[in-house]
Amino acid sequence: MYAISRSSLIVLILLGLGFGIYPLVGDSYYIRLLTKIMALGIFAMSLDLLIGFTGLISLGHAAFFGVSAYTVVWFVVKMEILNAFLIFPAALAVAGLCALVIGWLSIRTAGIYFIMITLAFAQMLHAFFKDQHYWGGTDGINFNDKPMLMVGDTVLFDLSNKINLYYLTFSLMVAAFIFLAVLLRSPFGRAIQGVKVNEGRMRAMGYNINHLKLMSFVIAGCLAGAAGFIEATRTSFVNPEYLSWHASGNVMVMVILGGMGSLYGSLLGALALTLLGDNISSLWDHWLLIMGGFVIAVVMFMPDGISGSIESLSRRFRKASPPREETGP
Amino acid sequence: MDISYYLIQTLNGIQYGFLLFLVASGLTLIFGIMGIINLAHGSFFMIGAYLCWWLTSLFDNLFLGILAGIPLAVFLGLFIERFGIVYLYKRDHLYQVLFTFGLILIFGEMRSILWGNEVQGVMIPEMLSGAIPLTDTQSYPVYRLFISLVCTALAAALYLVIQRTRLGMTIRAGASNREMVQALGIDIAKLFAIVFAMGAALAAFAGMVAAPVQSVFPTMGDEILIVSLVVVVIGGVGSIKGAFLGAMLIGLADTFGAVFLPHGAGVVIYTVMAIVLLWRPQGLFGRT
Amino acid sequence: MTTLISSLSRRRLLLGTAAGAAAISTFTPTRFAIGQTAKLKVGLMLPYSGTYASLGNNITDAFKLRLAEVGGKLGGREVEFVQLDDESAPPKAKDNAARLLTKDKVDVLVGTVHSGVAMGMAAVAREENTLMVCPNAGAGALTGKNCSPNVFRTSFTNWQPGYACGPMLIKDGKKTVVTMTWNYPAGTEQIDGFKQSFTAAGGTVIKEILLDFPKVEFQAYLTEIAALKPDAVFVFFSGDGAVKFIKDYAGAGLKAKIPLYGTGFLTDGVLQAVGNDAEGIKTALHYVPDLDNAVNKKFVAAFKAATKREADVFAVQGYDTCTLLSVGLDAVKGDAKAGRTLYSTMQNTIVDSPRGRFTISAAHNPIQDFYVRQVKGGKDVLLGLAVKALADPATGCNMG
Amino acid sequence: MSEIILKTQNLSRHFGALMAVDDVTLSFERGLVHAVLGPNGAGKTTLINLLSGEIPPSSGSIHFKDQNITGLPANQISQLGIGRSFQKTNIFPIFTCFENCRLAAQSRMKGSFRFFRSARSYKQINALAEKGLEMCGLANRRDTIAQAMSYGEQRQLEIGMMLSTEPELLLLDEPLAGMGAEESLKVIELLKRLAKDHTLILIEHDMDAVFAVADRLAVMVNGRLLETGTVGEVRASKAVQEAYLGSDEEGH
Repeated sequence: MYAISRSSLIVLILLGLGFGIYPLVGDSYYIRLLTKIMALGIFAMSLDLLIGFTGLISLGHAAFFGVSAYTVVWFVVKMEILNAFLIFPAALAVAGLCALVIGWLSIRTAGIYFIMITLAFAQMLHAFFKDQHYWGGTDGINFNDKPMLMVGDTVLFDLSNKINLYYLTFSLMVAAFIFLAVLLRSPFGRAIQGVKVNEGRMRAMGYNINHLKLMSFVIAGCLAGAAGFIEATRTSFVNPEYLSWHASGNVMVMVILGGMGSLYGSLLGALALTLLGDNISSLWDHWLLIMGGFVIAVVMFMPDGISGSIESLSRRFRKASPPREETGP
Repeated sequence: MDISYYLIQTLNGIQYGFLLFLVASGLTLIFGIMGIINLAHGSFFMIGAYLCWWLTSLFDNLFLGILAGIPLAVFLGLFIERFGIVYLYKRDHLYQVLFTFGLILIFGEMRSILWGNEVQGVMIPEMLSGAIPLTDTQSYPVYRLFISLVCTALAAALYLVIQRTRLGMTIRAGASNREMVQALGIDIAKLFAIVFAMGAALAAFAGMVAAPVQSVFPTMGDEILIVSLVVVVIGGVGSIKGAFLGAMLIGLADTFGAVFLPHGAGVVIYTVMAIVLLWRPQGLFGRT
Repeated sequence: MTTLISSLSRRRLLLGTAAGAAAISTFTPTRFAIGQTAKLKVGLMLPYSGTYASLGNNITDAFKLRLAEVGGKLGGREVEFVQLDDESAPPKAKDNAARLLTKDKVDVLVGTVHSGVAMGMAAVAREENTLMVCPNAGAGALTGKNCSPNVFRTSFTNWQPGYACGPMLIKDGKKTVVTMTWNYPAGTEQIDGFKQSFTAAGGTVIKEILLDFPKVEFQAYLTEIAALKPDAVFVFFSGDGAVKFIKDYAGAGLKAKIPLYGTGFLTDGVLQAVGNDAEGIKTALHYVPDLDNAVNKKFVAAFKAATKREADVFAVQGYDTCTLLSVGLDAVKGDAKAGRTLYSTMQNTIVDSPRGRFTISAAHNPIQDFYVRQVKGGKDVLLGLAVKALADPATGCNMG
Repeated sequence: MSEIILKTQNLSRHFGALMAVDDVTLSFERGLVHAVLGPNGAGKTTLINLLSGEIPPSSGSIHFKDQNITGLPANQISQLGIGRSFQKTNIFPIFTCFENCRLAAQSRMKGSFRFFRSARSYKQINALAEKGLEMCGLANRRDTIAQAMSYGEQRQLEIGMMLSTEPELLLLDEPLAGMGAEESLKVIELLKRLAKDHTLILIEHDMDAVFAVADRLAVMVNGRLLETGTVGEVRASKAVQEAYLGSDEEGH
C-alpha cells in the first residue's frame, strides 16, 4: 500500500530543492538537460502507475507520449495556434483517448499477451506517423514557435524562454507527483493496488477489474501525454521515434532502475539513466554496451531499484524501532 | 495488371511469410514452453545475417557461409540460455522484458564492434542469380524461389520433428501445459536449452537466407522482432500451426498492403492483428 | 607567458579595429581576448557510423584538406575540431547540437548529411545564434521556409538535382515514368523537383512508389514496375540502398527493358560495388569527377593523395564548406560572432569550387550548374550541361 | 415453508471430457446452513466457483432470489450480495488486516472512481471494515500485516473480508481447512453466530463441524448430486453411507 516513508520524504525534498534551485546557478546546457530529465520523470511516474501499482506491464507506453507530442505539432505547425491553455489540455485529451482505445482492446488479455499487444499497438501508431507525409515521415517535424501560456493576445509565460519552460516543467512534475500520491491514497488508488496484488480476489469482492485497469491505463496515458507536451515544446521537434518501442523500453528501464512502486524512484531513475547516458556517451562510441550490461545488472542484482536500496538502507539504520509486522504474540 | 502480376505478388508474400515463420516459430515455442518473453529473438535474425555476410566473404561462398554459420548460431543460443535466460525462469515477465531488452543493446553493440554499422550486401551465388521470365516484362528471381523451397523443407522438417519424435511430443506437451511436463519428470533444463537453441538457430538461419535479398543492416533485427510478435499474437502463444498461418497472413498482408496502400502500408499488419484480437483475444490457435 | 601573449594580442586587435569595436571590446573583453589566443572551435556533427558513414568521412577529410591548403587557420585562428557522430538519427539531432553549442561551446557548427538531422541542428544554431554551414543535407526548408541569416549551405536543395533531371528524360523521349524513393524528405523533395520540370515539359508520372527508409527490400515494387511498363524509371537512392537497387533492378530483368534514371546520388560512390549492372544509367548532378577545370584537377589529385580514395560530390561539398568559412572568417578576423558582417561576406562570395564557380543565393544556398552524366565503363562520364545556374526557388524564405 | 434464496437447474460444467459438475439441481433456503459434502474430486469447489461466477457453467442455470444470474461475472454476483471465501487462503498478504477488510468494504461504495479524498476518510467504509474484523475475531490484529499472521488467523481474515462486503449469502469453501483443533472451534463458533442472520453454503471435510452447524446437507460424488436432505435424512441414506460416509468412517 503506497505510503511516503521518512527516507523517501528526505529524498523527495532534496530532489525538489535541487531541481528548484539549479537554474539559479546552472548553465544553459544542463538547464536544457534537466528539463528533459523532469519530462522523462513525469513519463516514468506515469508508467510506474501501471507497472508498479496496477500490475500492468505495458511495453507501448511511449505511444501516448508521442501522440501528445504530435498534437502539439498539429496545433503549432498546422493550425498555427500557440496558446498552451488550448494545446496542453488537447494534448492530454488525445493521449487519454488513445489510451482508452488501446487499453480497451488490451486489458482483455493478460501476461505475455498484454505486453505484446501494447507493444504492437504502439508500433502501429509509430508506423502511422512514419508513413504519413503530413506528419513529416521518418524525419519528423521541426518548428520554430513554441507554445506559450496566454490569455487573449497577452502572453503570460513564453515557453521559448528556457528558464520559463524549466519552471513550468518543474511545476508539472511536482503536480504530477502530488496528484499520483493523492490518487494512490484514494479509494480508486487502493483498489488498483489491490488489483496488482491479487486480481482474482478483487473480482470476487465485487470490483470490476477491467474498469479499474482501464481507468488506470487512461490516467497513465494522460500523464505520459503531459510529458510528451513538455518534450515537444522543449525540442520544438517531433519524430516517430518518440513512439518507438525503444522509447517504451527506456522508460521502463528508468522505472525499474529507480525502483517501481515508489513514484520518487521513477524520478531518480530518469535522472540517473539520463545523466549516465549523457556522460558515458561522449566517452565511448559503444556506450550502449555498458548500458545493456547495466540494465541486466539491475535485473539481476537490484530488482528493487534505487528507491528499494534507499528504503532497506534506512531500515538498517533504524534498528531501534523494529518493523511493525514483528510485533504481537 | 494481369493474373501473372497477382501471382508474383502472392509469391513475394509467401516468401516473406516463410521467413517470418522461421523467426516466429522459435519465438512462440520459447513463450509457450519456457514461459519466457524473449525480445532479443530478433537479434538472432540480425546476427544470422551478419554471420552470413562475414562468413560468405571469408569463404567466398554463400552455402559454405550458411553451413558454418548454423553451428555458431546454435552455440550462441545455448550460451545465452545457459548464462542468461536460465536466471529468468522464475522471474516476473517484467524482468524478462528488461533483461532481454538489455541483451538487445549488448548484441547491437557487439555487432557494431565486430562488424561495424554499415549496410552490407551479400552476393547471390552465380547458380541462383538468374530470373525466370514469366511475361514480356515480368520475371521471378531464382534466389527467391530457392528461399521458399528451403523454408518449405525446413517447415516440413519442423513439423515432422514435432509430430513424430519423442522430443516433439515433449515439446507439444510443454506448449499446451507447462506444469504437466515439469510434473512428468522430464529433464526440464535440457528441454529448455534445446528449445531455446533451436529457436535461436531458426531465427539466425532466416537471417542468413534473407541476407542476399534484404541486405544486412543494424536495425533488421528490431523490424523482424516486432512483426514476429504480431505473428505470434495472431497465431496464439505456443502454437506452431498458428505461427505458420499467422506468418503467411502477415506476409501477404504486408506485400499487398505495400502495393495497394502505399501511404498506410505500415499500419496494415497491425490492423489485421487488431481484427483477429477482437474476434479471438487468445489468437487463432491460442488456449483460452 | 600566457598573460603576456594575451595582453599583447589584445592590443594588436584593438589597434587593428575601428573605435566602435574598441568600445565593444571593453564590454566584452574576454571574447576578444579569446578571439586571438584561443583556437577556433569547429563542431563537426556528421555521420561517422551507419549508412552515411563514408559520406561523413569524405566531407571531414576534404574539409581538413582545404584547411591545410589555406594554412591551417580560419580567420587567423588555429582550428580545434570537436567531432560528434550524429548517427543520422533525427531524434538525437537537437540534443547533440545543443551539446556542441552549449557544452563544448563550438564557434562554428558544420553538418550534416541527413536532412532531418540538419533541420534539428539549424533550429538549435538559430536559438544559440551560431554560424552553421551545411555540407550536404538538401532539406528545402533549411534555406526555404526555415531559412536563417546564420545558416549556410554549400551543397544543394533536394529540389535542385530533381528539377535538373526532368529535361534530360524529355530529351531522351521518355513520356511516362514511374518514380521510386524512400519515404523521407530527401527522397520526396527530389522526386517533387523532378516532377515539376518533367510534367511541365509534357511528361507523365504514372506511379510514385515510396518505401520506408532505409529498407531495401524492393521485390514487390519491381514486380509492380514490370506490370506498369513505363518508358523509364526515375529514382532517388544513395549509398548502399543505391547498390542494392541497381542490382535488384538488373536481377529482375528490367535493366534491358526499362531504362533507369536518377539524380546523381544513385551512382555516386557506388559504381565499384555494382559493377556491370550500372552501365548506361543516366543521372544529373552538380558535379562530375572528370570536370575539366583546374580547381577540380588539383582537388581530385590532392584528395586521392591524402585519403587513397576517389573524390566525389560529398568531398567537394566538404571542401567548399571550408573555403566559404575561410573567406567569411578572414573578413572578420576570426570573430565567429560578428553577425551581419560575417554573413554578408559569406553570401557575396563567389566560390571557386571543383564543381565550377558558384554563387550563394539570398537564402544562402548555392546557385550552380547541373550536369548530365552517364555510366560508361564503370565511371560517371560528363555528357553535357543539364541546367545552367540553377537556383532553388527558396519558397517561404524570409530572413527578417 | 421458507423462501428459496438460491437454486440451480440442471447445472453442468465440464473441462474437456471431464464432467466436474454434472446436471446438478439444488435449492438453498434462506436463513439455513447448507453443507455440501463429497470425496475429493466430487466437484464441490467447482460448484462453488459456478455459484460465485468465478467460472461460467457449460449448461444449466442459476437463480438468486428471482434473478437469473447464470454466466454473470464474479464481481456482479458479489455485488448482488453473495460473498465467498476461498479454500486456499486468498488475501492481500502485504496489506494490514484492516486494509484487507477495508478494501473489501470499499467495493460496496457507489461509483468506483473516487480519486481525491483519502480512502481512510470514508467513515461508513471504515465502520464496515471494523465490523468485519470484529466479527471474524481479528479486531486485536487490526494493524498487523496479513502475511505475518498464523495460518489460522489468515483463514479468519479470509472470512472477515467476505463479511465486510455485507453479503446475504455466504459461500464458504472449506473454512476449516488446515486448522488446528482450537482454531477450528473458534471458527465453528463464528459460523454459528453468522448463521443467525445469514444464509450459509459451505463445503467442509470435517464431519463433526458439519453436523454441528449444518441444517441441510447435499452429497456429491463424481460431479453428480447423490442425496439431499436434513442431517438425519442424509445420515440415514444407504447410498450415502456406501459412497461416502461409510468409507470415510472406515478410513478413520
